[in-house]
Amino acid sequence: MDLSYGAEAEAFREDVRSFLAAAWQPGERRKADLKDYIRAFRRQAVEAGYLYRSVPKRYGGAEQPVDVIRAQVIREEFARARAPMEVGGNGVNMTVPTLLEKGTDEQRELFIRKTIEGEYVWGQGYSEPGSGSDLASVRTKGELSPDGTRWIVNGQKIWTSQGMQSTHMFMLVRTEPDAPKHDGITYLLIDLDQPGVTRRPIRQMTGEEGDHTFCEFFFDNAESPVSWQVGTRGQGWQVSRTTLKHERAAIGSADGLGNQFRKLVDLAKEVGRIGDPLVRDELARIEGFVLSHRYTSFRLFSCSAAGEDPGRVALMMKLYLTEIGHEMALLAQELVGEHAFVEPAGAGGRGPRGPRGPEKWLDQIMGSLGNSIAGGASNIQRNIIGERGLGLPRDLALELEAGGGRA
Amino acid sequence: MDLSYGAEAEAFREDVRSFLAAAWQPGERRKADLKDYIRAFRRQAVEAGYLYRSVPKRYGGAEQPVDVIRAQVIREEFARARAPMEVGGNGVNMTVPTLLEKGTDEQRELFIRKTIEGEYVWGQGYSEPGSGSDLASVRTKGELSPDGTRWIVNGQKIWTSQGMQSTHMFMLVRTEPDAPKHDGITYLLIDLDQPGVTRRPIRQMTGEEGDHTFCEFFFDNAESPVSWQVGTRGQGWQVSRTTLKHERAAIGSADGLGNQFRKLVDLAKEVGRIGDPLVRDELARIEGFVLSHRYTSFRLFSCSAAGEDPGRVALMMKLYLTEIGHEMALLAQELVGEHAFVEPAGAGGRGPRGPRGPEKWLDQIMGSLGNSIAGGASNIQRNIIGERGLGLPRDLALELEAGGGRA
Amino acid sequence: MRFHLSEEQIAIQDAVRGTLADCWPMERLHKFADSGDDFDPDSWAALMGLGLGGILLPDSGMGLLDAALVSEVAGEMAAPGPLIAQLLAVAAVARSGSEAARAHLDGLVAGTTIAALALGDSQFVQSARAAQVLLVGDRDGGIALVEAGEGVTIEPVQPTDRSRPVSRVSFAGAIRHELFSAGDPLAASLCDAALVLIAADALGGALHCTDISVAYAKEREQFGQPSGRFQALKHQLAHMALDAEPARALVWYAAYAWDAGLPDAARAAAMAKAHLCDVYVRSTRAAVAAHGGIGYTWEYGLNYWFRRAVLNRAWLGSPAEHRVRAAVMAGW
Amino acid sequence: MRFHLSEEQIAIQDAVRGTLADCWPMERLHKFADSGDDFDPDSWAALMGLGLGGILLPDSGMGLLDAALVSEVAGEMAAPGPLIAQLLAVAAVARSGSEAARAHLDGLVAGTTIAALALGDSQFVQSARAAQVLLVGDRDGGIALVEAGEGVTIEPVQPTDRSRPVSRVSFAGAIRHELFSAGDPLAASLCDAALVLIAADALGGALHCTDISVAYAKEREQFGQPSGRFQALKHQLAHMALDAEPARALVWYAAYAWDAGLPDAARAAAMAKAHLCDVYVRSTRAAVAAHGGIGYTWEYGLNYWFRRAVLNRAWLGSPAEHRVRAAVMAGW
Repeated sequence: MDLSYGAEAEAFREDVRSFLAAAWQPGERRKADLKDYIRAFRRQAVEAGYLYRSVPKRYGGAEQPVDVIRAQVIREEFARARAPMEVGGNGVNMTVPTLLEKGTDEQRELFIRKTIEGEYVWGQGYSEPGSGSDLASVRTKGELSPDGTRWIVNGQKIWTSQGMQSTHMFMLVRTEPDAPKHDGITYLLIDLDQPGVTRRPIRQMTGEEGDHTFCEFFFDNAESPVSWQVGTRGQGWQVSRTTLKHERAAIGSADGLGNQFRKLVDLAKEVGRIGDPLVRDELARIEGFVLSHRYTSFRLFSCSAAGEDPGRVALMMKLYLTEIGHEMALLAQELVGEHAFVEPAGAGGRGPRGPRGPEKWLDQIMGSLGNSIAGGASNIQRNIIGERGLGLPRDLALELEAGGGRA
Repeated sequence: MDLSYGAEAEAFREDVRSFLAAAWQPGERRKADLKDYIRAFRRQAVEAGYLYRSVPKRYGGAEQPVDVIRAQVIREEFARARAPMEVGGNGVNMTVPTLLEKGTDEQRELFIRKTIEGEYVWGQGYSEPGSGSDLASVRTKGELSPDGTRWIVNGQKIWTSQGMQSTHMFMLVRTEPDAPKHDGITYLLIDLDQPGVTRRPIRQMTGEEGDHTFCEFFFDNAESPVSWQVGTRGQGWQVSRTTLKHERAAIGSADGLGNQFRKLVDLAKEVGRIGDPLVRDELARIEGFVLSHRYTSFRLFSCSAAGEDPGRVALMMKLYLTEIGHEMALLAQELVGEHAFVEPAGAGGRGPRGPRGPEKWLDQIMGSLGNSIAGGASNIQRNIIGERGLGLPRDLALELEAGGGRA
Repeated sequence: MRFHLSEEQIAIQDAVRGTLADCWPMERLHKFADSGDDFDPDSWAALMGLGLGGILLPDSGMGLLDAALVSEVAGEMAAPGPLIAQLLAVAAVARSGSEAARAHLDGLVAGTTIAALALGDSQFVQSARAAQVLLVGDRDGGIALVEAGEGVTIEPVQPTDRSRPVSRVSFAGAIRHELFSAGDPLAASLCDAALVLIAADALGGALHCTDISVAYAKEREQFGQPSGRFQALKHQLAHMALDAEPARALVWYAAYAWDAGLPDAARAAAMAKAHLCDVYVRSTRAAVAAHGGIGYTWEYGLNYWFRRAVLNRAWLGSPAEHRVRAAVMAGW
Repeated sequence: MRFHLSEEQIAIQDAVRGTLADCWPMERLHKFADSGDDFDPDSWAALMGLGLGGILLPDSGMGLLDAALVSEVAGEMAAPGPLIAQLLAVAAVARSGSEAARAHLDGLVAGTTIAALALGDSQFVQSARAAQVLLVGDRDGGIALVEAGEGVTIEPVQPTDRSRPVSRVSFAGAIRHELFSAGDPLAASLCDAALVLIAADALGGALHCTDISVAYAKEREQFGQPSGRFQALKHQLAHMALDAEPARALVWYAAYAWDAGLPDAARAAAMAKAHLCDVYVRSTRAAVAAHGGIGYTWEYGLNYWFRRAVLNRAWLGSPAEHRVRAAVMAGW
């Protein structure tokens, strides 16, 4: 085993550093000025082959061969220089790969460049009230206009992140109400800036309800051209499976968990409990999981770099992360004690956050529960591990209901 | 609330004490002499109304009205005097109530007195290899002899406690192989002392394999008179439900758990760990469950004495006990440390137990797992709590398979 | 021998439950939570109208068990405060020899004089702005009744528990009536009673979380079935019930032991506080998970119970602190 | 960058697995467990025939990671000892300056001279009766090689772990060759290596328990379905896998850090030992529960892994002890 990246990668690292030293000099720029500078910088970085590496050049990408080591070096060096990476979000992580795989040339031309340049921001339109993990229980209706050129959409979507910023949405709509559940769904792109669309931020249990929270969307005879439908009519469920896979790969950066653990240790020091044998034992116990997660992410990375299949462990990372988050939340709650009587300043996105004491952990204490819900509930993750990872037979109710249609 | 038993019960307690002071004087008696003395004592105790209170006098019982307070006083006073209670075992706890409820007069005459006097010892013949919690998956066959007077039994039963001592067995046999699963079973009594019956003790993971362990039984054209069949042919599943209910009521004496917890505290002292903050915290944490269990048993007892329904909590005691046992096992394992490298003397019932140190906890550490298995596996208990206790709908697979036949 | 509830006790719980259902529906709770108030006069008047204020009067014919049963329903319904403070203030004042304090007794029993609780080392006090008197624990272990007003500094904060909002309070130079001096067993006993009442609130909250999760699992369909039919969720719900329901008797026993003056009353109170507050935290977390997305919304309201669990757990000492006390009291 | 197994490493594991499958089937293990022996010459010869003895020679081209991979398979197959002792004895003797000890090196590498391990404070030694030399940790932190024979007292006991039976051993007045004096970093490093090898054994055992439980759940029918179709058992099995599989990388890292001489090698060894031994105990318990009755029988053999988990957990320090060390090493 060898955790160094090798000479070739280190030479590449030097290239990236040189590039950044020359190209990323934001100085004292602010606001619009800075925005323009960043836009120009990203264009240079794409030309240099550092951003949007998997996107063809004709759509504004760098069109580079897959190389996870190089990608990692780029991430590290950009982070060190505090230089902006890709715009991120659902558009780059989900819409672009889906269009590259399943879209028409027209759709690619229309959307990819504007998405990776940050002009189009995409919301996800899968969840509906009550659908929970059963994403195929789509009730939002799509009906063809009498002239057959537009989809008319009616219904409601929920839990759309970046919903207040989104310009567009990729969504599942039920277009063949009489077909078997998984066969009557169509995958549609839609412009959110139209009279038939209403959005409302969802206030969460943390109190959060600001610009960066989830939204729900109401569709009342909203319209989208038929040419914006991705894949075959009625086969939207299969199209959406591509993107969900991408989402799973995007979640679970090991560094985030490690940073949070270090903050938990700092919290124990801050509240004077780091000498408490119970706290020390619990910290070290949790760290066993944190490190297992970290080194497993190395393992996945290494397999990915070598083009090898890491096996069942890849299916476990999401749930593992969620469960560690729960453990950390419980210890944090013990440590904050009465500090938790006061809600952290800026919760709910109302007003500036300002300096915050131990009570800021309340966000994590509640937020750890959000992880069990977002991106596939924990019980679904357990099914995935049991069925795809261990090869156990499918739940009878799911098997009967799906009729074999669900991947 | 009032945990005293009241004046009437205390007066009754005096009666019991007087009786015991006079009737229970075993002195230096040993072996056969002591055995005779005990037999005579039990007869006196039955006459006084203290033992076999629910069994009619004509079958050798005391035939007393139900009174859980009196029964509790009797238990307490007999325990204090170290006087023998009922012979116990499956015969008294399961066969006798079943025969009283579902047996023929002939069967009652034949079996009850000899059972409560300890002459007949009953093994339970429900589990079969691989049947697990699915007790209705009976494969042991019962076929009528050509002249229609005897059942011919072929198959295998397992996990029969007191199997080496058992003289008789109550068992489920499949008599109508073509009927729906739950409708083709007959409940049968059988004499185990016949050529067609072979018994073998099961060696358990603790190493135990002595006179008091479980057995498996092999039936090779074993026979039983048709008149020993209890209830209607093919309705044995319903007959067996009566007895399982009795079994559940018999498990879960709160005192046993409390005693074991006190021993765990003693163990912490013995190994010099009682001052360890982790151990103190864990002991007190576990005690929260131990006391909850104890006081809930008071609650159940109190409801029972008042003839009131305690509700869903009654369904939880078995699983609660099992889970507390697991917690205690894990702490015990921490406490015994390297003492656990040596198997406790007398494990496996080979030779005398002799004085045993902390390593004796190995029996509990493994034994706590036996609790999850015996008397209905924990997942079945969770189903019972969820379905009968909380009113949640039945598992689809169980519903489809049972076809409504299972209670 | 009697260790389950009497019809009268069940009737009291039903009365409190019915009253709160009327005057404290979710819309009202939502409005209160965003109002910035720390006291709700309407629900208070309704509860006090039931005569709850006098439960812990020495001659009430009731006792801590009855108070705990009321506190349980308050926890179940996420009722606003300062119910526990009021019950304890009556108990304290009625048992003290302070004439100045006893002048407040009638008002306290009627609920027209509102009491807040400042036992322990905490600087946070529920309903502090509404209170006319504060039951204060001295650093040395005595207990005093402090008059609100001059010398009492109250700094409002954004409270985590929106149903029982706290303020930051200090008492330098306020008017105070000593009720029990340091070392008076009644002082320690009152603190024990507080622990039992908090444990009871936690019990009610945990059972509520279980019940609404079960109800939701029966109603909500997933994959063509009520979600509660799936064994995984069913077993998670079974474990919620398993965690909370047997612990009910632990609260009963602690209250009974206090009422009967049993030697293990103080230890039982510590065990109940530690155990139930842990149960409550687990139950609220499990309830959010069992609900999925809707449980994470503010609108659904589950977060109020979650926030109460946060407060109950840390209020008057964490579970770990009470386990340390329990270990010492056991002579370990 | 390489943080997954090479084909060569997978081949080594397969070779060890195949060898043990041949020479150490369940019948053999059953027989050994009841024999009272503490050493099995046949399987030893087969394993040593693979050349495993020399893995930790400084010039082997292999390292602790490879040794850990072997130990993992030994744990998976419940192989008899004293494999870990032998690997470490070779590492220790080869790195020491003691000529007298080095005279044993060839025999140790070949497996003809059998080594037992007596590091730490333990009085219990595996395969003590078979061993010709013992790698002994001195109370002051040094390490010596002790010759079996005069001065070494061995008292057989009924061992809990039937696949690696221990005896009670003392060394008053035995012939000893000092390998590393107190304070020599190599002495501490060897103890770290022992922790990693135990962690690897625990990993293999935990994965084995998971795998046989999964296999059983596919094969066994309950209520007309393979029992693994039921969500409750399925999720329990998923959690067994979740507990063991990600922890594999923790063992790899600890071994890699030792081989690479990274500054966090000692801490990584402590974390791996603590974490994996906890995982193993949980896995064996979960495996028995997942099997039901058959898992509780001696005949099925699951108890051998359960007993190994008992030994591994307490061997060379409990998880809590190593967590204390890890906390200190982190500077908390």
